[in-house]
Amino acid sequence: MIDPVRSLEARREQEATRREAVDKVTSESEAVALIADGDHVAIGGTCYSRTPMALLFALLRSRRRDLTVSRPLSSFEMELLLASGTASRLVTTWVGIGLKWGLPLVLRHYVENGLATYEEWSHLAIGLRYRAGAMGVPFLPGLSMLGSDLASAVGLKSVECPYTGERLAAYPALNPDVALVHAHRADKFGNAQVDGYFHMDVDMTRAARKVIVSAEQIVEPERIAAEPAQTIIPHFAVDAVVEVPYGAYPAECYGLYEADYGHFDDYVNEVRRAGADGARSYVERNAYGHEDFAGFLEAVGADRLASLGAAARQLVPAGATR
Amino acid sequence: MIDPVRSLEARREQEATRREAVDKVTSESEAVALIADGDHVAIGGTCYSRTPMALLFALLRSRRRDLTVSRPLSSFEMELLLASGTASRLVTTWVGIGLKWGLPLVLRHYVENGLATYEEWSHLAIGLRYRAGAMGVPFLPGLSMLGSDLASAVGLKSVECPYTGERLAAYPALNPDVALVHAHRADKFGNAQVDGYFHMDVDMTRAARKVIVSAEQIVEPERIAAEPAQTIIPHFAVDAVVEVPYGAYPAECYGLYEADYGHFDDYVNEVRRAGADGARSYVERNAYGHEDFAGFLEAVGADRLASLGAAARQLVPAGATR
Amino acid sequence: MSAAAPPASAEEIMAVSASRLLSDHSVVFAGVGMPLVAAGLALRRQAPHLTIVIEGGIIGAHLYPGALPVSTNEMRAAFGAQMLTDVTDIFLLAERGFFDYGFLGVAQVDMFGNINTSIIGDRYKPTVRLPGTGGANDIISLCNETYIVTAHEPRRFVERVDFVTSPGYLSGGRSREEAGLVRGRLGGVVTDLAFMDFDDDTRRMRLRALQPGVSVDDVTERTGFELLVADELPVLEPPSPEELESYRELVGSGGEGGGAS
Amino acid sequence: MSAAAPPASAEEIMAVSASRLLSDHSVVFAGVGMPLVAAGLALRRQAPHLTIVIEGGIIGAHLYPGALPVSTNEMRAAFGAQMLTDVTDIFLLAERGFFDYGFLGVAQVDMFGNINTSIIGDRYKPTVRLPGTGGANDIISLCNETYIVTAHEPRRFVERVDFVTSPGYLSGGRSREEAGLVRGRLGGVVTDLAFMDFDDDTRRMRLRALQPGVSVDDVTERTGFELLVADELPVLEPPSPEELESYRELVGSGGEGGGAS
Repeated sequence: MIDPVRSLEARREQEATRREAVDKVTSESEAVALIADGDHVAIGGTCYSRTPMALLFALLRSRRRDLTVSRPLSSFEMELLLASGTASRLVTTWVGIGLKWGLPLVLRHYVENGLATYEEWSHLAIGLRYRAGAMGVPFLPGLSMLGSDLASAVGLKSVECPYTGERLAAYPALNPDVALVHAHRADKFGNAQVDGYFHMDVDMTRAARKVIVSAEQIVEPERIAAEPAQTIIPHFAVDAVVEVPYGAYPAECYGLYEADYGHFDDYVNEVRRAGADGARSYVERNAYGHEDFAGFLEAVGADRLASLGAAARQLVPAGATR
Repeated sequence: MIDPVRSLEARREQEATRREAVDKVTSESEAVALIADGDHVAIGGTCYSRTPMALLFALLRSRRRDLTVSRPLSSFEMELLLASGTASRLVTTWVGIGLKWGLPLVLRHYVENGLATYEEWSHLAIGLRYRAGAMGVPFLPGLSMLGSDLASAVGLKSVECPYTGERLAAYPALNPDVALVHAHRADKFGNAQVDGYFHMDVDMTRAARKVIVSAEQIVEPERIAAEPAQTIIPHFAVDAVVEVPYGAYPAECYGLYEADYGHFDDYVNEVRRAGADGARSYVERNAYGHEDFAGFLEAVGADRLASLGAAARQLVPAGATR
Repeated sequence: MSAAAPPASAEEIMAVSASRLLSDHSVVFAGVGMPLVAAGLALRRQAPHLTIVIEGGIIGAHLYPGALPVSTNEMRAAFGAQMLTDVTDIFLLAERGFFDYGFLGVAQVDMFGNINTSIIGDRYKPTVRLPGTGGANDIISLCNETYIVTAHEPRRFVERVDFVTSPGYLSGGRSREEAGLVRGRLGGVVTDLAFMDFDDDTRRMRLRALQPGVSVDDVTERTGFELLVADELPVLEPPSPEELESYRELVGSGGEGGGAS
Repeated sequence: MSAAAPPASAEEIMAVSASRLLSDHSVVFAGVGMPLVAAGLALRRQAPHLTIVIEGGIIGAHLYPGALPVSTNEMRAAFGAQMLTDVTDIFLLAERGFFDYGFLGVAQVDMFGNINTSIIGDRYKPTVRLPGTGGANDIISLCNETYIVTAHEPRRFVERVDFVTSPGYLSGGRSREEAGLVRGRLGGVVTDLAFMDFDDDTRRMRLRALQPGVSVDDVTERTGFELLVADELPVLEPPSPEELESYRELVGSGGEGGGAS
C-alpha cells in the first residue's frame, strides 16, 4: 500500500515550484480548484479541532472524485467525503465522530463492503511520515507499530542503525498533493499563524506539494511581523489563502470558538436513521445547498456561533490568543 | 570520534529518572554541582544569543575539568572554557567571537598545539544529532555533510532507505550529560518559556540526561498556564532552575537586551595582547572574581545594562515579548 | 457525601481502582474517557503533582469538573495546561521515555494483553470496522508502563484478538522484545471485577486481585480465555466515600467521558 | 547621490554584482557579512519580493540601514521578520528544497568550488584552525543554487583546498552526485574582478565575465590554479549611482558586515 517517495524526485519538483510572494487571497471555490481527481489531500487539525471545514465544504461542492485523504485523527468529515464519493481511500489513525457518538456507521458501511480503503497508521507513524516528507528524506526511524498487525497490514519496513545495529521501524515519507489547513490569521502572501496546539499542520504543509490556508482573519503583513514566532507556515509554502471567519465550524478553533456538539448529535441521529444516505443528505443540505460557507453559517445562525465563542472565552485565558 | 548511543540504554536510563514536580529553584553554584568532571555539557542558545552565561560563569568557578562541550554555534565562551582548563573537547560547527573580531586566537592556540579537540559538524547534522537524542532513536537521516572532509574527519556513516534504496547520511544521536539553557521565564517546577527563536534548545534539553535552566524571571505556575503554547521545556525534563536577570549577558536575550559588542571588543583586545593568558585573566576577573553573577553584573554597571535593554526595545516590536 | 449517596457503579469501581495505580510526581499519558477521568481523580487524591498528558499536544492538563474533554484534541483538555505542543511531539516525548504511565481503554483485549480497536473478522473483509488505533499503539509501545482500564465483559476478553492494533505481549514469552518493542511494559488490566497482571515467563494474563464481593468464578466466567490465577488473591479496597465524591464531582453532569482513542 | 560620492570599492563591486543574481519572488539563504548585504541590496532594488532567510531561524529578514546584524543569530536580524523558528528547522526547510539560492562567503575556495573554512595544513595538526563550517556545509549541500561571494585574492583561490569543509563539485565530473549530493548546484563565484561558473562536464571553475576595467590576466594572476576561460567574456555593468547609494545607505556607519559563518 505504501507509495515510496524518492526524495530526489520530490526535491526536483519542489525546486521547480514557483515561490512567488504575491497576493494569494481567493475564494473557497477558486482555492479548491487546485485539487484534481485522484489527488492525495491532507486535512489539517485533528478530530474536531481546527478542521478546515469551509475548504472541505468547497471541496465537496467541487464534486472531485477518488481522492486519497490523509489526516492524523479524523472525525465526521471523513464520512462526508466517503458518502459523497469524493474520497475512496483514507490514510489515518482513527475515524469516528467522538467516542460519545459510538461507532462511525458510514465508515463501517464503506469499509465493510469494500467500497473504500482504510489504511491505518499509528499517530507517531503518520506524524513522522509527514515529517519525513517535510524534511525531504524518504523515511524516518522510530519505535511505534512494531510487532502489530498495523505494521503487516501496510507493509511497514525496518531499518538498521549503522552505529548500534539496532533495528527500528522505518516510516516512509508522505507528500500529499494538496494540504488544507485552517489558521487563526494569515497575511495575503500566506504567512499563517496558529494559536494553541499545532496538531500536525507544520509538517503536513511542508510535505505537501500545494497548500491552501483558510484563516479566521486576513491581516496586514505588519501584524504577522509583530509576532513572528507565532508564524507556523511561511508564505513560500502556500498557494492560496481564503478568509473565512468560523471556518472550522462545527469543529473548534482554539481560543475563538468551541466545537458544536449539538451539530454532531444531529448528524449522528441522521446517520442512525438513514445510514450513508443520512450523510449524503447532510452534504446536500449543508454543503451543496449553499453557494459558500458563509451561506451555511447563516443557516446555522449567528446566536449559535456567538454562544460557541462565549464558551471558548470561558475556557481559554485572555492573552493566549491574539 | 562518535560515541554511539544505544537507544535502549538511553531509554532505560530515562525511565529510571525521577520526574518530580517539586520546587527546583536553587543558586547558580548549587545548580552546576550537577556537572561532574569529564561530563558532556551542552550549551543552549547560539553564538552570542541567549548563551547561559550565568551558569557558565558558575561552571568556571566550580573548577570542573576535562569536559566535552557541545553547542550549535559558539562564541567566546568556548575560549573561556578552554583557557580555564574546564573543557578539552568541543563538539560544534563554528567557534569565533563574531566575524567582526577575526579568528579566535585562543581556540587556535589550543587546537593547533594539540591541547584540545575540535570535532566539527554541520549545523543540520548537530541539530539532528540532538534531535535523535531527543526522540530516543540512535540516528536520524539527512543530506548534509556528504562528500565533505567533515564527514570523514568524524567517521560519519550512511544508511539506505528501505523503501527507495537511496543512501543518506546518518547522524548519530547525541545525549549530553547536562544541558545548560537560559530562558525568558520559568516556574519553580522548571516549565520554561522562550520568546523569539529557540535555537536548538528544545532538542538539546530533551536529549540531555540533566537540564539546568536559568531564567530572567521565575514566575508563578499560573503565568505559565496563561500562555502554555510558549512553553518549550516541560518541567519533567528539568533538574534545577535559577533566577538570573541579565543571565545571558554579554550575549543578547531576545526582546530584553542586545549583546554588548563593546564587551567583546575588550575581550578580543585582551587576547590579542596576552593570548590565552588574556582569556585566563578575563576568567579570573569576571568569573572567579565574583561570588555570583550578580556581582559580575554589578561590576558591569546598571547603566550599561539599561542601555542594552533600550537598544533591544528599539529592535523588537512591543507584544513580541511577554 | 450524604448518607443517601448511591453505591459505586461498575464504572466508578474501575476508575477508582485505576486512579490508585498512579503515584505522585509521575507523568501519565491518558486516553480520553475513563482513563483520563481516572488520572484526574488521582490528581485530586493521592497524586497532586501528577502530570497528565493528552495526545492533542497537551502537557499538564487540568480537568475542570463538569467540563471534561470529549476528545483528546480540544480546548477543554488544553485549558490550564503547562505546555501545548503538537501531536507528533507528544509521542516523541513518549519515545524518549518521559512518560511513566500509559492509561488506555480497549474494545478487545486478549490473553497476552494485545488490543484490537481496528477490525473484527477478516482483515481484508472486516465484519466490523472499528475506529482504529488513535494513539493506543504508540502509548502501549512507548510509555514506560501501560495499564488497560475496561469493563469486564466476555466480548472484550478474547483468547486471541482478530487483529493486533496495539501490541501487548504479542504471542507471549519474549515475542514482544523480539519484535523490537524493547520499550514499554504492560503493567496490568483494571476492570470492575478484578486487577490482572501478566506472568513473567509466559506473559499470559493472570488474576491478581478481586474487587470487593467478586469471586474467582465471576471473573473467569466473564473472561473468554483461561486466566492464570495468582496464589494469593487480595481483595481491593472499595471506593471510599471521599473517592466517590471526588469522582462524581469531577464527572459532573457534563462529564460525557467519551472521545477519541 | 552627490557628484562627490567616492568611486565603488572592491567590496561594493562584489556586493552589487552578487545582488543582481537574485531574481524577484525568490528565497535566498544568506550568510552574514557581504552575502547578507548583497541580498539586502537586491531587496531594495530589483527584488522587492525577495525573501531573505538567515540561519538563526529567521525567515523574511528585513535589514535596517545602519543596524545590520553582526551574527546570524541576533535581534538585528530578526526584527521585522515574517517567521522565527529554530536553527535545525531552517536547514530542514533547505533540505526540502524551499530555498532558491544560497549565498556564501569563503576563506578558501578551489577549482571545483570546494570551500575550506576549517583547517589549513594537516587535519590532525593544523597550521591554522579556522572557525569552522557554521551553516556553509548545509547551505551548499541543500540550497537549490549556491553562489560564493569573495574578494579575488590568490590565497583564497587555491588549486585544491586542504580540507573540504563545504562541498562544491568535490573532485569534479560526477563526484558530487556520486557522494550522494544530488541536491544543490553551485551557480558561480562573484568577486571584485570577475564572475566565474563551472564547466558542465569537468566541473572546473571557468571565467565567464569580467568586472569593468579588469583583464583576463588580472584574474588569472590572482587565481592560484588554471582557470578555464569562456569563449565570450562580457564585461559586467559597473555599479550604478543608484545601486551605490542604496548600498551605502544600507551599510551605514553601523554596518560592520562581520559575523559568524
